[in-house]
Order: sequence, then structure tokens, then C-alpha cells
Amino acid sequence: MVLDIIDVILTKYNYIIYISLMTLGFYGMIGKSNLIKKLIGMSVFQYAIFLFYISIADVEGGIAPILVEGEVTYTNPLPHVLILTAIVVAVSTLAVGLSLVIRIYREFGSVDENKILMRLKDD
Amino acid sequence: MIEELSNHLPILLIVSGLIGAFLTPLIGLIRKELCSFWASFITLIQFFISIILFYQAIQVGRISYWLGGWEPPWGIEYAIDILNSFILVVVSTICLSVAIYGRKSLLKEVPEKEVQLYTLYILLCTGMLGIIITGDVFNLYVFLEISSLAAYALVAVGDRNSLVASFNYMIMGTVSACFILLGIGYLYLMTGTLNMADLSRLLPPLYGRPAILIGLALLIVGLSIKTALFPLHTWLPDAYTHSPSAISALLSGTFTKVGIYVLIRLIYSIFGLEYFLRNVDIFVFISWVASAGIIFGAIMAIAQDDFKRMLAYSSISQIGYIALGISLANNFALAGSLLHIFGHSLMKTGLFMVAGALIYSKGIKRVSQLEGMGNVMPLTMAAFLIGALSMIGIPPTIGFASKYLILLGAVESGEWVFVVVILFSSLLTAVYFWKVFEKVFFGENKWKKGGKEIPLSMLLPTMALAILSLLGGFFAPVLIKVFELWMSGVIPGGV
Amino acid sequence: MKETRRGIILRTNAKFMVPFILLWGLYVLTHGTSGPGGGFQAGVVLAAGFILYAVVFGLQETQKIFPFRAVLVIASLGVSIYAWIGVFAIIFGGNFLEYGKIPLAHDIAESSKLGIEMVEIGIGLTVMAIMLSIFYTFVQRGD
Amino acid sequence: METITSVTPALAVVTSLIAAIMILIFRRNPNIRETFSIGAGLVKFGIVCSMIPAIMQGKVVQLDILEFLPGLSIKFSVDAFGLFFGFTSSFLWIFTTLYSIGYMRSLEEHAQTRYFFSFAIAMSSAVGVAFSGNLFTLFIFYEILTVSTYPLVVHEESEEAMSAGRKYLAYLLTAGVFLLFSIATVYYYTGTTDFSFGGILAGKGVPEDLLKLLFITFMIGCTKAAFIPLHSWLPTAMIAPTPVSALLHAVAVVKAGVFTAVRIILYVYGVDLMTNTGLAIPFAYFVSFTIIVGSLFALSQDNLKLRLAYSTVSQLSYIVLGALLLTSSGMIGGIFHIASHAFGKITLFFCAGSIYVASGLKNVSELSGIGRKMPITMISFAIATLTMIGLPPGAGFISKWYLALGTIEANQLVLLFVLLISSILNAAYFLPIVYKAFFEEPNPSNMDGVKEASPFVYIPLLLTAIGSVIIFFYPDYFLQLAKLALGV
Repeated sequence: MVLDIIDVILTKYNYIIYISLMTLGFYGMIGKSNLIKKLIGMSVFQYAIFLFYISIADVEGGIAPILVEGEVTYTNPLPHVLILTAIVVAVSTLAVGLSLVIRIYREFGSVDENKILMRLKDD
Repeated sequence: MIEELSNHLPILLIVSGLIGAFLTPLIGLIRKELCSFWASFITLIQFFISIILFYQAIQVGRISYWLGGWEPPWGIEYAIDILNSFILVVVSTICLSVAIYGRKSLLKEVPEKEVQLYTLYILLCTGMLGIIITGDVFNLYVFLEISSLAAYALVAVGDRNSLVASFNYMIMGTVSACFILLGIGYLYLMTGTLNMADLSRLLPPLYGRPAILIGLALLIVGLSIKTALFPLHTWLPDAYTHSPSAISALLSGTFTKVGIYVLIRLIYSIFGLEYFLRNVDIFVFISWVASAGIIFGAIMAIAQDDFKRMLAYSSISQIGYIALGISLANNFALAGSLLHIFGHSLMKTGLFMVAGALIYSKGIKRVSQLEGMGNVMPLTMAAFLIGALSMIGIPPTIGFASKYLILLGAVESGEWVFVVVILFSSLLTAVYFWKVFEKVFFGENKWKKGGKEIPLSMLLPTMALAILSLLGGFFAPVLIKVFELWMSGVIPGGV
Repeated sequence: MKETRRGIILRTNAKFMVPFILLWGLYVLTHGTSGPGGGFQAGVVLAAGFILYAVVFGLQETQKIFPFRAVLVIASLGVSIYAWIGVFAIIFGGNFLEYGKIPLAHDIAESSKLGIEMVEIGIGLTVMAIMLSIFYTFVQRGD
Repeated sequence: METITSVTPALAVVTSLIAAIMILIFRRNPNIRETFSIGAGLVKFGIVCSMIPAIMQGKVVQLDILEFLPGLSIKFSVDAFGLFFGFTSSFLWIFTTLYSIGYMRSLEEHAQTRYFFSFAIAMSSAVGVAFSGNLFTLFIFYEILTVSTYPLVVHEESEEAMSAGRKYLAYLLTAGVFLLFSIATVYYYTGTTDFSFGGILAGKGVPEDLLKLLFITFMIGCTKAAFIPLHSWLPTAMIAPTPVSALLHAVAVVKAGVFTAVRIILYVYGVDLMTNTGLAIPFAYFVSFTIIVGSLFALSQDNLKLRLAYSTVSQLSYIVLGALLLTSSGMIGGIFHIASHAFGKITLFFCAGSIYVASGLKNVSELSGIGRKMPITMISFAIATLTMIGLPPGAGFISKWYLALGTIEANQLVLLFVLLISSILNAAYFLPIVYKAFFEEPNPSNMDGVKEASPFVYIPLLLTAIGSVIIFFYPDYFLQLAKLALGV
């Protein structure tokens, strides 16, 4: 039983890592009231998924997918390419998020969600 | 040359949008006012391309375009069949009409920002068209994010509260996009392909695997957030209420519909109905949740005084109808859902345009201030009347046709509870619209002086959508015939 | 950001670094077809060069070299390059972005390579401009 | 049965829609606007009449417009029964338009364009209901009728009118929902919603319990027919201007409800199924309850229009009762009563409006001696009263005669007794008005200077009163139609 668990941990550690990171990020997004921290959580959340993608691309004994002579195993390049795109998307989202936070700060004078909501109610 | 180009329409649809979006700043350097015309022009092109594609799809059945000449499943494929070419037409119609409408409306509500607004506007439209047209799930994700990012930014240019609304929308939207990305990852992990047609070939042998189920669950949850399916709708009311009216009109008419389209594509094309009937009975769950959303949205709408907020809650309710139709999974209900996608786009966009017109001409945002507007802006209010009647489902409007089909679907499945839900919620819909009617048409006229219609460029799209939703009921049979062409392939047993 | 005299070491180093950063960006940009690299990375590196310059010498100084309007123009230009290459492929009878069909060189492989490189240049320019515009926007708002 | 395909039924419906648009366009010029109203009425009536020869030969005029799904289409099909209703309502529309012009102008009412516009649409849909070839089409026009009459009910725009409007909608839209449910179920089981005499539900494997439930939901759907306890919208709606009450709440809307009920009983369920399931007689008793109680309510009203409204509640159920007797005499009597009640009740409402225009009086107790001041109005009133009670020379006599025959044929002597009692009650609430009008001394405080209103007001009511007498003397045409409707 214990061995089984250890076995799972050893063979599927990539899943465990990405799920822990995702949960962490999710907590940041939902649990923190500071908008910047929410954004950080969001980034962690996104990057956890990227890690998942990268980890599934790995082929045992594979090398970087650059053409070489002879019989070799390559890792799967496709997820890398996909994640490259996804990273750009993530950066853009972060940029939009940050610019929103800046404007929110200038409008409400705070980046704390509770304070902002209080100020909205006062209107 | 023309014939040459007609083979490349799928990509031209997207490229025209991309070029259009990034040329907007340059045009803005010449003259800011030109931007809105430019946006109308680009969306007009996209509209025509969509129409032609729809026509071609009906003729041919399925058009496949290989990006860079790479054969799928290696390359990205734009696959157009009757389903998505129809949605293309719906979305591009709304994009075009809102672009024309927005010229005056946006200028008034958000002055001095034309360049950014229209760049994002075209990007949003193009992103949505991209989601619809693509036959590659990862490409779908990218387009989804392009349009979402544009949408966050567009929502944020509204009033003071819109910033917070946009931020929440962004957080929810990102969670949804991540779920979708993760779901795609699981499907890729299991099948090794990203092409939709390929997926639908490779999935059946893997039906029993838990990883497939996880992927599906993630995708459905992610898409439910994007479509604002109850109870994941929390971003929607604020986002629609506080964004500029033209943007609310666009988002309500198109963005949620695109999400619904992906849901339909996922359930009926990629996974296939077989999977849900045999392996995972998720439909029961979706249909109950959708029914709860129908009732919840309608009741919340009754309680609102803010006109746009009322419409936003009404959207949640109507999206519930579409989802219910999808989950009933028979011909009537599915045809009804597709029709309701079309109908709801027309009506809800039209209604938000009316809300924008009220803000434009009188600065009115609340239902209680609407007294006697029927005398001041008769044509706009006539459009409102038609749209609202269609929303309630009064014949012969398109709203009636689609709701009736979904009702037939519910009867056919023997789900009497949903029959009651559909019928009861029509009455609730009548309640919240009638509240407005009473004020508008029979209220005391407080606006004796200065009664004036909105400018023609705003009035025309509003009226056009209203008239379309009135006539849509008459086109419904034709559309249903077209849907049947597609449905006969995805629903076992045929019509 | 106020115009203040920064430390001389900082400025000298920056003056020394910026050309190399830009040069390296160009290298990455042009080698995307045959090695690791490409438009995205190059764009970010190029933008980093200008951002470093801006951080050290101030925003106004940078905007003298690279005004906000120019950023917009370059961003548009980059995407246009990408799009037009694709459209050229259509004009020469291929599918969108089917570089092989564009008669840039004698054989298909060579014109493919050139086509991709031109697209990468477009992407690089756009990414650089967008990164810069994000930076400008944030910094300007801080005033 | 021989069918003819023709666009005539659609034309009849579209005529008043076009008129409605024209009314909107010429809203600034009342004379042209009213010309269109009258013109459309005449044209429409002409179109309806043009179908008479064919129908009289036992043919059916049909037109398929749109097919949604197999068996689910928008379809007009004019048979004798539909023509009966269509003819009656379009004929009376002409008079009502004339009367409306007189009434609205005398009172200088506001929003006249909205009034005539809604009226035209309502008429369109009433004729649409009459000419519908299937339940689906019928439902469409049924709902349009509900919506288009709402502005007429709330015409006054007072707080009271608005709440009356809300009640009106609450009842009728809910009813529509029930009707829609029933239609969907029928379609699911039979694959069609087309009417055919003898019924479409029989032998389709519908569980018997569901058949009964469905009948109940159908009848709730026919709330427009004002069965007690779903009647209370009708008296409330009396706040509308009198011409509206006259045409819509005595002829078009309520008759659409009754018409639908009879369509469902005879053309969806069919005589055999109604007998076999044992639905007919219990429901006939239920309807009899409405007949008696409606009359009792009417007795207790002092407001003239309310009294007429409750009388309508009671009289409408005669028609349904006739259909439920399932004997040929009963059914003929029921169908015939559509016409005789229409002519009688519209006259009575016209009279009530005429009195209101001329003197501003609304209550029965104030009417002493008015017959001397307004002889034409009150003589017409007296004639119409005869029709309502069922005495010669009123058309109501014929329908009640056939109904009575029907009860005997059906061996339901209790129902015969109900008819008799209700006739006595009718007499009890109408004759005192006539007596007051002619034989009591006028009260000078409210009778001074009262004289007949404009000819636009009193001529239509005189004509409709004469009409009901003519029907008594020449009932052949209507009887023929009624018999054709039953395939006798």
C-alpha cells in the first residue's frame, strides 16, 4: 500500500507537481483580496498547466527535436510549440490584468478587493 | 482570380480581420473618425465572406482549408460545415450591425478612444470567427484567448465600475481558458492529435478511459464559464451592465453564443452522442442545471431596475434554454437550440442597442425612468417591443419558433419537468418585459419637450435586428431544413 | 518618470549593453528557421534593449528615438508583413502561408526558408512594438 | 372532402395587417386613417364572402404557408365552422369601426392611432384564428390576439386600467402556456396538429389518463372562453373603451376562446373519443355551472357594462355546452349561438357605449326614463335583449331551440332544466333595464339635455339589432353553415 503510493509519487510526480501548483494558483486567485496577488495566482495557475504540457511531451531517452544523423528518439516538439503560443497568451493576459489593476488603483485608490467593493457601494 | 479567391475564403475571413485590426492604429493616425468606418468595412467584408461560406457549406457539405498547405492532422485545418458556417453568419451579422451602431454610441459613451476601441473590436470579432471556423482544438484555444483579451479590455472602457467588472471577468475568463487548455491537453495526451475530425475518429475506442472523462469535464466546465451557464455566470451581469452599450450588445449577441457553439461541437461532433448515451450520462446534470439557470435568470431579471442589468440576467435565462436544448439531445431540441442561438443573438443585441439608445439620447439607465418613452422615440421603442415579444416567445417571432421546438424536444424526451420549466419561464419573461412596456407605452409622458429619435446610424441596425427577429419566425422552417442536413449526421436515427 | 541624472556607471554600462542586446536580438530573429530562435524571442530581446535604455535614460529620451506613434506603426507593419506573406502565397496559387509557392528562390525549400524568415521578421517587429507599447503605457500612467 | 388551394384566407388575414401599417403611416391625418380602417373592414368582409359559394358546396379552402417540421406548419383551412366565425366577426368589424369613430371622436380620446392600430391587428388575428387549419397556426393567432388587445384594455392608462391590463395578461398568457403545452403533446403523439372532424387523437396510443389531463389543460388554455372560475379577467377588462368591449369582449376574443374550445372538442378529440373517455357529460355539467353562476353574477351588477360582461360569461358557455352534447341538434345550436350571441351582445354593448357618450351614465340604476330621450338606442337594446333571453324575434331563440332539442336527444334533462333556468335569469337581469328605460320617470338631474349621440354611434347599433332579427327570420344560411361544419 505504502509502496503503491510511493510508486505513484515516483512515476507520476509531474502530475502531482502541476496539480499542487494549480491548486496554489487557484487559491491565490480566489482567496487573496489583493488584486496583484490574484494576478500572481493567475500566473501560477497558468504556468502549472504549461508544465503539464511540457511534461507530457517527454519521451524516455528522447533528445531535443533537432535533426541529427542516425536512429534517435526525439521528444515530442508539438507541446513545446503549443506552450510557446500559450505563454504569449499568458503574458498578454497578465499585461491586460496589470493595466486594469493600475487603472483600478487610480480610480479607487486601493488594490484591495474589499476596500474597492466598499467604495463601489458608497456610490 | 475571383474563382481562385473563393477557394481561400476561410483564411481570408481571418486575415482580413487581422490586417484590419492592426491597420486601425495607422488609420487612426490619419483621422480618428475613420476608425469606425474602417471597422464597419472590415466586418462587412467578413459578413459577406460568411454568407458565401454558408452557401458553399450547404452546397458541398464540408469545406476544409489547410493552412500553409499542410495536410491535417499535421497542419491546422479550417473546417467548415453547416453548423459552424451558420454560426459564422450569425456572429458576423451581429458584428456588422454593432459596428455600424457603435459609431455614434461609442463616441458618446467613450469619447477619444476610437483607435484602441476599434482595434480591439475587430480583434474580438475576428477571434470569435476564428473560434468558429477552426478545426483544430488548440487553434481554438488561441482564438478564444485573443477574443477574450479583447473582450476584457473592451469591457473595461465603460464606467467606473466597469474596471472591477472587467477584472472579475478576466479572472473567471482565465480560469475558464485554463480549464479548456488543460482539457485539450488531456485529449492530446490520450489521442496524440489536435484535429477535431481526427479526434472524433480516435476517441471511440478510448471511450472507457478515465483521462478522456477528465478532459471532457474540464472542457465542459471551462466552456460553461465562457457561456455564463448558471451557476458559473457570476461575471456576466456586472460585465454587461457596466461596459459601453455597444460592447454589451456585441458580447451578449455573440460571445456567449460562440461558447455554446463550441459546446455543441464538442458534444456532438468531437465526442459524439454515442459517448454520452453509453458511457457518461452528463446530460441529466446539464439539463437540470440549465433549467435552474432559466428560472434563476428570469427571477433575477424581474428584480432589477437597471435596464441593462435586467437584460443581462435575461441572457443567463435564455442561455439556459439553449443549454437545455442541447442536453435534451434530440432533433427537435437541438434544432430549437440552434435556432435560439440565432434568435437570441438578434433579439438580445437589439435590446441592448435600445438600452444604448436610451443612454445616448436621454442618459436613462433605469427602468423606472422610462415613463412615456414610447412617445419620444417611437421607432426605437417599436424595436424594443418586437425584441421583447420575441424574447417572451409570442408568435410569429423567432423566439416563439425556437422555444416551441425546444418544448417539443422536452415533450419528446418525456421530461415533463422541463416542459413546465420552459412554459413557466416564458411567463416570468413576460413579467419583466411587461414591467418595461407599461412604463414605456402607457406611462405618463414626462418628456413633452425635446422628443427626438436617435441618429439614423444607430436606429437602422436596431430596427434591422428587430425586423429580422420578427421575420426570423418565417425563415425558421428553411433554417430547420438546413440544420437537419447537419443533424442527420450527428444524431443517430436521423430526423 | 522624471529626468534625473543617473549614475555614470549605470549609463556607461547601458550604452555599452544596448547595442549588443539589439544585435543579439537581430541574430535570434534571423536564425529562427535553422536553429533555436524566432520572432517571439527576438522581439522580446529587442524590446528589452529599448526598455533598458528607457530605464536608464528616461522615457522622454527614448521616445525621441522611438516615439509612441512609431511603435504603433511598427506593430501594424509587423502584422501586415505576416499577413501579406500569407496572402502572397495565395496569389501565387498556394494556400495561406504556403511559402513554398512564393517564387523567392529557385527551389521550394529555399523559398520556404525565406518566407518563414520574413514572417519571423514581421512577428519580431510586432512583438517588440507591443512589448514597448505595454511598457510605455505603464510608465506613462505612473506620472 | 374536396379542397381548393387559394390565397384567399391569407388575404383576409393580411388585409387588416396592411390597414394597421397604413394607420400608423397616416397617424397625423385622422380622416385618411379612419378611411383605411373602414376600407379594410369592407375589403376583408368581401374577401370572406367570396369564399362562401365554395364552402356552401361543401368544399374546403386551404393554403399551406410554411412547414416547420412534417405535420407542423402554418396552414389556413377554411371550413364551414371557420367561415361561420370569420364571417360573423369580420361583418361586425365594419359596424364596430364606424361606431368606434363616432365613439372616440365624441369623447375626444387620446392615442387614437394606437387604438385603431391595435384594433386592426386584433381583427386580423381573430380572423386568423377562424381560418387556422391546425392547432399550431391557431395558437399563433391566439397569442397575437392576446398581445394586440392589451393596449386596448389599458387604453385609459389610469392606475386601474394598468392593473386590469396586468390581470388580463396574467390570465391570458398563462392560458397560452397551457395551450402550448397541450399542442406540443398532441403533436408528439399524433405527429400532426391538423384539424379534422372526428378528431386526430383517437387511436394514437395516448394513455387515457393523459387524454383527460390534456383535456383539462386544453380547456385552461381556452381561458379566453371565460369559464368560471377562470372568468374574472373579462369583467376586469371592461375598463376598456366600449367599442373594444363590444367587439373584442363580446365577439372576437371570447369567441376565439369558445371557437378554440369547440375546435378542440370536435376536431381534435372528436365525438367518438369524447364519448368513449366519458369527458363530455362531466364537462357539460361544469359548463352549466358557469351558465347559471354567470347569470347570478350578472343579476347583482349595477354597472351596465359589468352586467353585460357577466352575461357574456354565461352565454359563452352555451356554445361549449352545445358542442359537448355531442348530438347534432346540440352542436348546431352551439355553433349557431356564436352568431346570435355576437349580434345580440354587440348591440347591447353599443347601446351601453351610446348611453355613456350621450349622458355619461354607467349604472343601471340611473337609467330611469332614458328610453324617451334616446329611443333608437333603447329600442335596439330591447330587441337585443330578446335575442339574449331567447325569445322570438331574436336570433337567440333559434340557438336555444336547437340546444334544447340537443339536450333531449342526449337524454340530459338536467341540462335542459339548466337552459330553462338560465333563460329565466337572463330575463331577470335584462328586462328591468328595459322597463326602467321606458316606463319610469326620468330623473331630471342626470337626464336633462340628453339626446342621441352622433349618427356614427346610433346607426351601427340599430343595424346590428336589425341584423339579429333578420337572422331569426332567415336562419337558413347560418344553419346551413352550421350543418356543413358538422358534415350533416
